[in-house]
Amino acid sequence: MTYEEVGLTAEEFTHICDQMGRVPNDLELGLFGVLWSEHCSYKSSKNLLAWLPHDGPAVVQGPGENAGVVQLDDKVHVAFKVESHNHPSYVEPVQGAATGVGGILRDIVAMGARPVALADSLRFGTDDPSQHLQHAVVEGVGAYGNAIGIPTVTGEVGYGAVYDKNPLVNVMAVGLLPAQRKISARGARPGSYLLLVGQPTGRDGIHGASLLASQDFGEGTEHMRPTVQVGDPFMGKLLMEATLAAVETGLLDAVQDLGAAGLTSAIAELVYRSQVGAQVWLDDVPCREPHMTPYEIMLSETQERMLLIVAPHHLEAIEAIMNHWELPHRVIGEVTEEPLLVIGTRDNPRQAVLPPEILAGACPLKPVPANGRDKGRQLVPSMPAFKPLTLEREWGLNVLGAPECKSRAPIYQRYDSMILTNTVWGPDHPLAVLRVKDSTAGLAIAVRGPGRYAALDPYSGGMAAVARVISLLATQGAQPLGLTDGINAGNPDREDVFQDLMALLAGIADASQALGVPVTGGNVSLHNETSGHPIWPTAVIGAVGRHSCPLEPVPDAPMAAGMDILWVGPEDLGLGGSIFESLYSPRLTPYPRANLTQLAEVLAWVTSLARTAPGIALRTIEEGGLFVAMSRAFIKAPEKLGITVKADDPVVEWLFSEAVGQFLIFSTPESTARLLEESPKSVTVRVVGQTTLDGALQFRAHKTLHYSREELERTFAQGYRG
Amino acid sequence: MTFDLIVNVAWKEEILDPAGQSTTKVLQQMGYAVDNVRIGKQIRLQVEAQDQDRALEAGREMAKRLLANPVMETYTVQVVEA
Amino acid sequence: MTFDLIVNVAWKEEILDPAGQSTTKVLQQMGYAVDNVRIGKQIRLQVEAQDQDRALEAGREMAKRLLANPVMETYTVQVVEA
Amino acid sequence: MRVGVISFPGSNCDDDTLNALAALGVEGVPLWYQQTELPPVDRLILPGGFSYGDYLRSGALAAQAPIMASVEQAIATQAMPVLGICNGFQILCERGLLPGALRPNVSGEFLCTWETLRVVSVPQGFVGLKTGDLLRMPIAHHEGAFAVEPGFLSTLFDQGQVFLQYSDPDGQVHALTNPNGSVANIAGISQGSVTGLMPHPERAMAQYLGSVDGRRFLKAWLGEEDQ
Ligand SMILES: Nc1ncnc2c1ncn2[C@@H]1O[C@H](COP(=O)(O)OP(=O)(O)O)[C@@H](O)[C@H]1O
Ligand SMILES: [Mg+2]
Repeated sequence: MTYEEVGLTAEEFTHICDQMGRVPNDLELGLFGVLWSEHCSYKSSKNLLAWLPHDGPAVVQGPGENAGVVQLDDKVHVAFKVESHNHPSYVEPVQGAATGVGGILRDIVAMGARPVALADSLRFGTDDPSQHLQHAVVEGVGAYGNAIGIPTVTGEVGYGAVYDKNPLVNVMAVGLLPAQRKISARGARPGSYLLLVGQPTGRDGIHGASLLASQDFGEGTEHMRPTVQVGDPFMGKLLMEATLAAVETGLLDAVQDLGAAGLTSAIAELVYRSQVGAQVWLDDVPCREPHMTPYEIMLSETQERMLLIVAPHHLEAIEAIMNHWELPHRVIGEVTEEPLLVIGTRDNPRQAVLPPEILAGACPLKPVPANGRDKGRQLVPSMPAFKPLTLEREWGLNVLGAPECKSRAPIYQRYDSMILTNTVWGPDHPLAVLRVKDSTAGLAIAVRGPGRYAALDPYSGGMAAVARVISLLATQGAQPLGLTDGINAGNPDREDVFQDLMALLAGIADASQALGVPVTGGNVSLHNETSGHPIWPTAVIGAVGRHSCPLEPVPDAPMAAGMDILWVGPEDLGLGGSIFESLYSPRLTPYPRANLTQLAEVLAWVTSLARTAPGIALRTIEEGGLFVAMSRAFIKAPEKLGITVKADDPVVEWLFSEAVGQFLIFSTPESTARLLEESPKSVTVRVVGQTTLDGALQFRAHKTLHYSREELERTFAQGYRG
Repeated sequence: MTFDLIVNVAWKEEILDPAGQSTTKVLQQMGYAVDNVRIGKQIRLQVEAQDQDRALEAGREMAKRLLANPVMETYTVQVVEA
Repeated sequence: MTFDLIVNVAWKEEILDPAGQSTTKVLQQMGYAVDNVRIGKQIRLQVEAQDQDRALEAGREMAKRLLANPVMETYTVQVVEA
Repeated sequence: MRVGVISFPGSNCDDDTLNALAALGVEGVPLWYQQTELPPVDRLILPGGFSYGDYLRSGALAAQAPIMASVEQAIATQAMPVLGICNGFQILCERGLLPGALRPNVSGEFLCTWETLRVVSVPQGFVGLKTGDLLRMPIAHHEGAFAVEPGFLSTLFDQGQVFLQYSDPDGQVHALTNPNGSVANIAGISQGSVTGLMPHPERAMAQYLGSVDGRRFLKAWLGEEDQ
């Protein structure tokens, strides 16, 4: 076997030989191949991820573990992370998406947390096959989530031709654990057993991570197809229950899920993090197929497996739990003092002998230029702004009915969003609100990934992704506890793609720093490109916040007639990156950059309003701008209510700009005066309309646009047909 | 002319079949001496074609393009004699 | 002796088959002159039995008791010749 | 009152159901599918979820579970009240303890929505429900379209076995209010002491979760008047 065959470069191979002081044998080389792949080593992104803020008052576990952990209160902690399954979902959408859900759930379970919620972020192309792909991906997400019994409580979807052959399937999972529980992949002690639990190992997904997810797609990818694996949510459920029951006994040293690169990655990471070694007995690994080679056993990505580290005198107790749940399980090795990963059979025990600090810790990282972070900030594409002069009634409908804006019910109704009976606000709201049975506090969960904004100005798009989720939490007065980021981009070896990636991360880092929210974990998926066309750099940001009144969320639509409507937003709006622009402008122009200082003040004020102002409703302005936000508030309001808005110039910009930092507030006239008076100077807030009893939505500009409820409901539900 | 086709779709041997696995287990619990239950699809359809060969060819094409996923499945196509 | 059995399970004619219906539609959109796609199951399994007749009998019993639901499905059982 | 809640491998609404019982002040007794004898319980619930991953056919594999023989016997000899919710309903049909079967939704897709249910005939033992009552509860299933053998539907109606129908918020039952393609919009049926329904009462236990009608439903089944 050559280094090229396992996906390594000549430099990397030389580096391995230097570090090892010898030439690795075939098996060893194969293990290096997967662990030093982009997917497992983060070699192109690690130095960029270092820019992200990781610390905060609520952080219990930052990046580096299977999932981040933050503190909800004294008793309850929250584990959460986002993961992508982009390539597998293109090759086999149902199974690819399903195993993506299974994979991220196992990460949460590996932290000793019981999953309570899922959120999905999807991107599809605009051609015909993309529609089938979407249908199948949604089927897959539901097939796993519904069956294992974890509700999908929120999510988002977006479209663009750049995703035609590179759909994105990012899934975030959230779990809860008691505050005193401390289990991770770091506690393995010499003498303890490696207990492999779950599905017997087959030839599934060999090279899934190293090849499929670390190379570009092109004409010649057909032969990679057999590497797709099948998800078994039934076994996933048994494995989840058994693992959590085992963790609960307090008898385990450590837990590590098996994901990309299977046993290789799981064991290498585990012994590396625990600063120990291990002897693995390949003859003891339960296999589904005969005659599997050591290489295949070590690299198989068979799903629904978990590695438990347990001291010999506790083995019986743990095995009893596995037996109750009828899970196959077997001791496949032992933790050793000497930090060496030794893999072999009883006949030939030392077929691979590797120091974990080289295998898991020495992959050379792509250097980042000293001015890398500044460069992203400074690259402001300049283009004449798009400024339409007329105003047409039809535009509003066309934007509301656009694929990006219209109702997501056809997707989220295929997910169980209510199981576990915590969902106070589900997917028919812009963010989810969950009660937590062991706490008076609840969870606010939001996910956004505005790729279109990053198309021309990734720095701005990165900032916007963070600003969006925090804005959503602000409307509930929820305190952000932490963020998880899913980075999706093209081939990092291309200079232009890497520049974009730098700018995207600089944007995320600057925004999360300025808004004071740490990033506790995430995922990076690169090589999302087909035949040389990369996707838009797409940052999917998930946020978890502490909600102090989860049983009474702040409404997102007006409740009565006679309420004032207030608009909050920045002075400079701009149509760059908006849906309106994508529909009516001959070209895309850059998304407006947020003023982070000002944004922080707006968010602080909105958060305090949500917590203290009586009788208000709040909504963020997002895709489709004010027009869509107002329409959706209107549709949600009691049937007889109407809304009348007075629109000032520049009307079109104001109606359709998607700039961050914009909110709608619905308040009673008594509160309005106080609200305006007490708003900080840095915040622009104007009364722009009232709720009425006429049952219609009207915008009064130089002409009046009048929309009936029926027409808006139909457009939102079915799209606009002209 | 209308032809009745049967397309049998089965998991490739190395592909995990969780439904088959669980069914095996339950049949064994019920006392049957069975093993290796694999659950595939049997698809029946009617196709308009000039002759049997063309009907078969259309069937194979549909199987390849839609009815089976070559990533994980194999298929056979046959014409049902009237 | 081990026998390979095939149990084909199909929807009764009067039972709606939504998967078959949507597959019909997609195939037609793809340009095929097809109709009446019905998606049943083809279950393959191995059974230990003294002879072929007993293998078949076990197969029929399993189909009746578990593999098919008589309210909505019909089944056929056959032995695959080695 | 002790209510046994049977978990099969893959059941995932068992905890929600036990929580709902606890909220009503009733003792829930978790039972595992391999038990061959029932402990002393007054009633039984087969909860929702995906027993055996819904593989082969929803409910089919669980219907063969060891505990089902004792359930069958308890029904036959003591008229044990048994409630099957969603997957539990599917299991009861597959076991032949309720008539009919549940086939895939007409959309071919999983469906999770809020529905209005109209009471057609009140099953044996229910207290405080009457014909025409409306209940709002969620559904969440892939195979929830109730089907019977030809000609049997009128028998079901005649014998008062049709319990719930999907209706509009005013109680009108028509094709547009049928979410899944059930014959005659049927959402729940009964036979003697056995009742099955696709909707999830255990998810409708509080206004902040969307409805309190599940509370009313469960109390009715438990034979308690709701105040
Ligand atoms: N974009 C990111 N931002 C922050 N942390 C990240 C990011 N991507 C990966 N990480 C962290 O790197 C570690 C390894 O990630 P990964 O290999 O995806 O873990 P796993 O195999 O458990 O899914 C995790 O702790 C993860 O949170
Ligand atoms: Mg992991």
